[in-house]
Amino acid sequence: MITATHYLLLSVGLFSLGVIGVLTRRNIIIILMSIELMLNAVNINLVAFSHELQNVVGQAFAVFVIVIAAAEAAVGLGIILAFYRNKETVNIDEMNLLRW
Amino acid sequence: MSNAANFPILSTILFTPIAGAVLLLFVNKRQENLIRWIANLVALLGFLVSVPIWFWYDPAGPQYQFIERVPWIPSIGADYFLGVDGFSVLLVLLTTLMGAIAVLSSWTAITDRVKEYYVFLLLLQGGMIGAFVALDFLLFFLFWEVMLVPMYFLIGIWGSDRRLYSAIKFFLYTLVGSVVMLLGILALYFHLHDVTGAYSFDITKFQAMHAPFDLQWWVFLAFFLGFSIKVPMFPFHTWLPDAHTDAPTAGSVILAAVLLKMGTYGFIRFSLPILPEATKASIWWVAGLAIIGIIYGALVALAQKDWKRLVAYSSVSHMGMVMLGLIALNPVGITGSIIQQLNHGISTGALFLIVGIVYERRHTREIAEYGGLSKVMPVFAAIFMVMMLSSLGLPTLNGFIGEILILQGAYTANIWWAAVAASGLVLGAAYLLWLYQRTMFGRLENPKNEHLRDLSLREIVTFAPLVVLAVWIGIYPAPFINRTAPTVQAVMQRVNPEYARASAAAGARQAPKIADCDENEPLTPFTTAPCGDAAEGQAPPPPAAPEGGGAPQANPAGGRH
Amino acid sequence: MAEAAAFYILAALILGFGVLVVTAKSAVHSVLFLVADFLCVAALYVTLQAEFLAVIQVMVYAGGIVVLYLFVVMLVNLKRPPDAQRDPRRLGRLGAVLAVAVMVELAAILAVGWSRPEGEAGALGPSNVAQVGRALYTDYLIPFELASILLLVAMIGAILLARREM
Amino acid sequence: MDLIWLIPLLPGLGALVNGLVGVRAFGKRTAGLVANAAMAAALALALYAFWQLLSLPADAREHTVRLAAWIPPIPLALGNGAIGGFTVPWGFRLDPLSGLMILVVTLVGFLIHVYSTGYMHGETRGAYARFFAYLNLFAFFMLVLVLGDNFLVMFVGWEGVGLCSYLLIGYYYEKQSASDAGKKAFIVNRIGDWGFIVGIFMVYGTFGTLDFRAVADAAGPMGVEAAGFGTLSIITLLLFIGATGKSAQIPLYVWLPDAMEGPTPVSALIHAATMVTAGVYMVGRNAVLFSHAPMTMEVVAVVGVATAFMAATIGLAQHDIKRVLAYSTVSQLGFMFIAMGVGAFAAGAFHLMTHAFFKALLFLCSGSVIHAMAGEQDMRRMGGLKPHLPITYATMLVGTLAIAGIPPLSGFFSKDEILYRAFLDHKVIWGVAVATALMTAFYMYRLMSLTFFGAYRGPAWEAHGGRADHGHAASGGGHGHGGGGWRGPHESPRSMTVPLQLLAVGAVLAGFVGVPAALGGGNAIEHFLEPSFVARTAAPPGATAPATHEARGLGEAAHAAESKGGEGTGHAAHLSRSAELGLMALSVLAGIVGIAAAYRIFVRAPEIAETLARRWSGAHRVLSNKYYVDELYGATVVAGTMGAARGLWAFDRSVVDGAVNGSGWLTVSSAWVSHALDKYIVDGLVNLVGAVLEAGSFVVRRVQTGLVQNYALVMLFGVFAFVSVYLFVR
Amino acid sequence: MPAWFSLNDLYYLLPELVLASGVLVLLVATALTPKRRQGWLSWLALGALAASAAAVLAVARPVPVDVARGLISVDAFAAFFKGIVLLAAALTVLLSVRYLDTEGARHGSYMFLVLCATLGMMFMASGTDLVVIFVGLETMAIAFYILAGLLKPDRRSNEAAVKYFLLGAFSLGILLYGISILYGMSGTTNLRALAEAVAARGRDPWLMLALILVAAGIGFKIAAVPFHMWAPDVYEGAPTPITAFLSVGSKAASFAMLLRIFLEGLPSLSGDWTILFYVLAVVTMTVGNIAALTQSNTKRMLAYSSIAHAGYLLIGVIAGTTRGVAAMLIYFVIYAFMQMGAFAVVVLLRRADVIGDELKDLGGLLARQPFAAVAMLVFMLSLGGIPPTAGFMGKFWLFSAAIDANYVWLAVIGVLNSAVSLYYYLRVVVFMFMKHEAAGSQPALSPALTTALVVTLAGTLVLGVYPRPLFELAELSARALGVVGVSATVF
Repeated sequence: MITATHYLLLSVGLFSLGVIGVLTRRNIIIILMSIELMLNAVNINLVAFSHELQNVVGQAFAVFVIVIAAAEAAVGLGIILAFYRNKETVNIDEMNLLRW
Repeated sequence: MSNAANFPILSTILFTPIAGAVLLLFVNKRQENLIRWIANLVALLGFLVSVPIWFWYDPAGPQYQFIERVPWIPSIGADYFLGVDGFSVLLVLLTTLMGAIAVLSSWTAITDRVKEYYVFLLLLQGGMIGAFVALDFLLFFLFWEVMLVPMYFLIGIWGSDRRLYSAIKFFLYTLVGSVVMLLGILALYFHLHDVTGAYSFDITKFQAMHAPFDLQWWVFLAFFLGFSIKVPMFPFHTWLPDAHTDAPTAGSVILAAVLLKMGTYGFIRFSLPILPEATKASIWWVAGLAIIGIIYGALVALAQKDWKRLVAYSSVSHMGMVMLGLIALNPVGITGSIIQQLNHGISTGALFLIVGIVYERRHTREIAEYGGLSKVMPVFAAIFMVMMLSSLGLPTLNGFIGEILILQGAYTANIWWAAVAASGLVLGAAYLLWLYQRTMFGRLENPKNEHLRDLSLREIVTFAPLVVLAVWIGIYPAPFINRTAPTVQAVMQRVNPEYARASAAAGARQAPKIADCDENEPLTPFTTAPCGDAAEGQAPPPPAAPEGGGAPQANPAGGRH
Repeated sequence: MAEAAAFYILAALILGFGVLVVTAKSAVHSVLFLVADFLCVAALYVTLQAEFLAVIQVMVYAGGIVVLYLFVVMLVNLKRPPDAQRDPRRLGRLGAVLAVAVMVELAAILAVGWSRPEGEAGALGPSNVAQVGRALYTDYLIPFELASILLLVAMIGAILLARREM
Repeated sequence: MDLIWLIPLLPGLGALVNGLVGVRAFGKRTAGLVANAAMAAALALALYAFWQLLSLPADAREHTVRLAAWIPPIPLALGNGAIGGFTVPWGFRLDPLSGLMILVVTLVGFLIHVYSTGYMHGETRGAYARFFAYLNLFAFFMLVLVLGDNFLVMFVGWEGVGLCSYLLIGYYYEKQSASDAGKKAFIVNRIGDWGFIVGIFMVYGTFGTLDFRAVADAAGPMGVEAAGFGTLSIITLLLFIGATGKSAQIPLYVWLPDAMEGPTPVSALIHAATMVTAGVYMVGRNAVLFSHAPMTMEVVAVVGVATAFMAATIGLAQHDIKRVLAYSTVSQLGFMFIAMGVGAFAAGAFHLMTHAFFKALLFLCSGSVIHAMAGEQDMRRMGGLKPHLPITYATMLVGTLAIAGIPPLSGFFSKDEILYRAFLDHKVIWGVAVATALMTAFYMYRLMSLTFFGAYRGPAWEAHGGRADHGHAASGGGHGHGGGGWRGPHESPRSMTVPLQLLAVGAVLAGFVGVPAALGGGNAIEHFLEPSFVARTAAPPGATAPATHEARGLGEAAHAAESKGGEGTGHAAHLSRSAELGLMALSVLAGIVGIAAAYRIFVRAPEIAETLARRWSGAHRVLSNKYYVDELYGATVVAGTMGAARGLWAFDRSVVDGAVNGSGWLTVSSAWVSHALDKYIVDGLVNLVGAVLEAGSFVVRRVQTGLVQNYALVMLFGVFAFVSVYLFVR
Repeated sequence: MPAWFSLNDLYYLLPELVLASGVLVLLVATALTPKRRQGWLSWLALGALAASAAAVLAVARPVPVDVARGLISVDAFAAFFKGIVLLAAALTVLLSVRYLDTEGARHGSYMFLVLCATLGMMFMASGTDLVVIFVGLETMAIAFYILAGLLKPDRRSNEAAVKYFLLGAFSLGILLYGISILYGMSGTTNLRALAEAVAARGRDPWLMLALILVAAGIGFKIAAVPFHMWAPDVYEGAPTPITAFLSVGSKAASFAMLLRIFLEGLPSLSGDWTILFYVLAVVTMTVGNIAALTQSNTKRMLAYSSIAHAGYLLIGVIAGTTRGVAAMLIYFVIYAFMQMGAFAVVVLLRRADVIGDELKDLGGLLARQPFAAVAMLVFMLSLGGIPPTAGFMGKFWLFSAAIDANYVWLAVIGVLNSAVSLYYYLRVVVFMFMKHEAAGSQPALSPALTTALVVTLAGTLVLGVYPRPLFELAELSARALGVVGVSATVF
């Protein structure tokens, strides 16, 4: 029997993968993608709960999450482009003008 | 005489310097002499308007008089609530007088950014007066904190050498104490609410409240930190020498004469009457610190090579004396403490003025740079002599009265306190006389000192009131002592009720013999104060502020106007 | 059983592609693995009877977002490899360890088990697109409208940022 | 008599006028006139008041005037728990003791004022007025001291005369040694005052009043603390500490010899005739308290005799003419304390009076000598002055004989009375006192000899005819000649010699008020003073001990009736008349032997002195270095205090302040400890907190690496930490 | 259940609708206005904000009203926060006018984004449903990501945007993960329903996890340590008016959200989250203050100061009482005035030849621009909590709330921190009053900037001396929190 717990463990795994990606990769774009993984993990949770509870709210929420993921992707990539224009790189280690 | 017309005298006193500061803001900063004249006139006016409370305050009337009360923030029970008792009358007068003197003393000393200087000086004045006349805890705290800022600037902009360091040290040090004190105030405030069901910052209500011992204890510690840093007491004194040394003369004068009194004022006005049990439990260590302060301050003063720093450390010693009298918790000790606060204001203020005089001429405070000044500055030497003697407690000058009362009070509390503390008198003589010898006596060997000007007329005028006061308090302190009686009586009712009960009888027994009796100065104030009701626990001190904020008419027949 | 089998297979795929996304050397490969991952998630939605969401997932993510990524990756990868420089102060390895530690903790807590909240036994049919639509347009009308403004902001913002002139 | 408060006030006014106006505006003549007029008026008033006092019946000779409440009543608990009122009036009291004192003070004071107009004429105008202002001020405070009717008013005078002493010793303030001496006098006195003031607190705590009469009356019925060390013993001991400071007794006598830096009239007035006797006066004033504390009395007597002896030995080896007199004063004060200690209060007061005359005379004579020698004070450079200074020589001889106790001069009567009473009390004290008397005669005649006899050893004056820069700045003698050159030793002007002559008369005659019964006199002064030394309340019946004691202390006649019950001591207090005469003869003999020895050694065969000094070089060195007491105090008390002061200052800068500055903390931990101790430790504990915060600030800033992933890491760590805490703690 | 949507709902949403209309009008106007002549758009934005504020006042009701099926509550609490947000936005607009000209940026798109962010904030304040709150949060966040990076030629601005964006998205993931678990635990996103469900569950481990994750997510938005790391960098890099808006508006809205979620949604777990926030508050104020001590960049220093202030503000949450919430509300108004004012001075220092965000750029300001210097003095004292400025009254309330709720040590730590903070606030003063004049052209006041300074200065001083109306309003508003509203009935 597959319970909500199973889905949750899956989502934890996916979420953690995303976190690892955010923490370890130097390419800003890949970091962004890792964040998308995290949001997907959230969505798996929501949908799984929605299914388990037979409650539509989770799905509706997931729609909003997807919308926001899309918006973030758009804005994020725009910001990365702007950064890239100035710095000619998307390496996050080369972004240290602001510190201390 | 009395305030028959219910004139809002306290507000007038409070806002005169503040209004002066605002007025100065609108004067072109290049017209320096105009600014000086305005500042001096405002300061003088500030003193003159404060003089009536000396005459109008009736020691036989209720403790707090000239009440003004207007709702301020009703939702939390804070009012614009002013009133003075004898103690605050004296301190307000000291403030206005020293303020005027400080302003006058700055005429030639300050040539840079004159306008800002006087603005800050007058604002400082307003803040100090406010703290002394506020009967609302929040209002008090507001003024208490407000003072820090102008003082900070006075030290930081017009100071010498390490002024920035000293200014920030002064500011932060005292701030730490006062914010902790604020928490104590709040704890009491909520307790008052728990007891009475109403939120109020009315100090008179606090003074009638009986808090449980645990609360008292913590609040006492909080208050102690706040007040003892301001005093400053022994382990918290290190801001003082720096602040004094680097402050401009007027700043030092105000700091020594008035600002330090905030701490002792706080003890007498708040710690003792509001937290009697905790105070009594703390007598030992507070007295211990006070005595250490007396001797430690004197010894460290003895080691100083810097004139001003020496005077600063003498302040530590003297304020230790004030604290000792206060913590003796008997009428003589507290009276002495109050009188000594005035004395310290007068003498130490004058000593700082004295340093300022030579500093202005020579721009050094090194004692070794001076010597033999008596030769070229005889008037200066004479005034210095008088103030030095006043500071070391020579009888017929003011310092003696305070010290004798304090030590007698301390003796009554504990023989050893008096015995050990009295050695401070010896050390006091040592460092002051040595200072005097090193600066005034000897041969004039430093060629730079050969052409020092003696005091100008303006400078003599700045010293004159101080000398007069020193002699007055030394020879006939009765008017001052009588004015403190209601305060002492109220404090006693809280910390040592036997005195409150017995005072009537004692006054009657001891009063006769004395021939003279000025009509305005009843010699037995303790007999007239209300006291000794059996249920003194419930009965709050009688400040009775009628709705509408009118001053209670102490003397119904006194309406001459 | 079929449900279980589907879950385990999909879970393995999702996690596997996830690992590939995070570890791929080339950003282009990452993007492609991401697409695959998203598709697997969409499939998972289908097993959870969230068909509408599965469709959205495919359309928005796989169709829109990933294309955007691909586009940007192409745009910026032309000049030099992004991983050339490495800041020694960056604690990437510690980050990975910490992430795993957090994962273990979360998993430990979540594995304790979950029980249905009482009195919330709603009825969600096998085909619930209509219900989702109704929820979005009635209950969640306000956030829905707000989301439109959000998308407007994102759109305009992306344009503002991406174009060359100020 | 209601105007007795004017007696101190007149010189006070004089001081005010001279101090405020005189130093600027007055010529020397005016200034001198003002001061002298004030003193003369005070003298006249004092004489009048004294006459009025005498006209009262003996048991009513007490009059109190209270001007105002100085400190109005403030409730205060007493030692017994009752609540009294602490109050002090500005009160003055004339009684026999204070009557005697005001006479001495005003009379001697006036003469010295007159003398000073001559002695100080070399000063500049302002300094001249300043001198007289100080002198008047001194008279004011001294009169307040003796007239005060309570402890605090007395303390006013007490401290005030200390101040004037400070001012006058340091009159030549440009001279380092003078200002040092002034400071030393004040501080040493303050040490004594510590005891006095604590004693005052105890008096109030015990009796609930500070009024002398009330205290005495309250103490009268109390038991004598013969067995133990009770409250009264502590009080009296503390008061006596005060007395040792003011009256230059062991261990606080060190300031008095240094005080000779002051002008000679000052030495005469303050450090011989009046101020230094204040301690004696104070003990006498509190005779009732002291007589209830036999243990303190022992201490007083022992200290007195030890001081007398020690000072006399030092006096043997001094070369400075004024220092000899100073040690002589210390020694004579010791005699007075012997009197007090053995309960002979009246004898002490009597000696006080006679001493005032002859010692003032001696000092003024020495002043005259110094004047003649243009400021020279070293006796080794004098000699053979007798022909040059006939009046001075004659008057000084009178003074010397008086102090040596040669009858019928005044010193004989008073000293003999003390010796007699000491003999009754304790033979050892008596023995030492007699030895001291012998030495006194010896060193005084040595002084005479070195000064007036033998060959002239001073500078030749013809050669120095043009010398213009002599005077106080160079010599400290306080003497100048109005710019003219020094023309050799010469007699002083009339303004100086007349007071000498008058004082000499006094020194001769003053003793006759106290001719002992053994010589057929009535010992008038003792009867006159006696009411001041007893409590008015009669001792309760059965309290024999105090009665006995008072009998012992106050003279047998007055209390014969009361001492009936007391046996033993009461009877032992009487000696047969012949024995008394024998003792008298012995003391006279001591004086004569001393003079003879001095005459032999210093006049007849001066080489003996050299030989003696060589043979006893060790002792001589010790004596001429005053037993190294100054050095001892310097090494212990002064160095200790200053060491503590410097140490605490370092502590203050480093530790107390340092905890909150940090730079100090860092410096301490660095290797530069030695240098840092002085400079940085000071800025050390306050700043430590600051440093810690600042260091913290840098640490926190280092975390802010600018790397996004580290930021995310920190955030994740936050989550991790909270979850862990939840998992493992709760 | 009432009809799914009605005119009543629209009426009560008037403030938001007005602002949204303003946004659209502005968008169209931007499109129609040439780049060089866009200055008036700022005033248009100001008008929209003013109209929205008027609408807030118009729909304000003493009794809370539930709107849009309980997704939104129109209550005094929301109105209060909307007021703060609108005030902050308006001041931001005033600060921006000349700044944008100096930077050469366009007014239209900038103002559009500012208004959108404001709109999002208003929903955060009034939402009583996680979905609304979350969408509002993202609207605000995305607008800020863009605003932070709007100065494209400026590498610091770029970097700030990237950092803010990456960390914001990361924290969003954490927040959403928490919210998803909350949903799973209750089956609802409505805060009141959530409260009931959570109360029934007790201290479930999942709930605890969700609580921590949500707290972490919100902690990021309010810049609480250790989720604060973005703040100094972003504050320093972003355009100064945006930094101001970020530190006031964003923080206020996030705190509103925090109060809504925790006090309305999770009141039964207050024992747990109180401890959590206690730790956060202590660490936040301490680290914020300590780090600020040695900063040499004014904006960065103010960033740390803002972090520290988040710590103080958390005291109100921890107290959890009406007094605590009221204290927070009061403090926010005051904070808005003083913080915006301080940034106004930093903006003033931005000239064509000087960036003006270093402390040394403040040197000798008293001589160069006395009004600004005195104003800055007041703001610094107020931030440090010295009377008679408003900051004192704000701190007074916060600490009194802590004492009232028996968090004495928290209050002690708070006051000691505020004493420490004075050190760096006074450093600013030292530069202005006691140091030599800095290089560069004379800083000149523009009308908009003058208005902003006057408004903030007046607010800071008046509320310090006569805070009575504010206090009463705040208490009223605080009482509204958590009260179930009546359904909307106007038409």
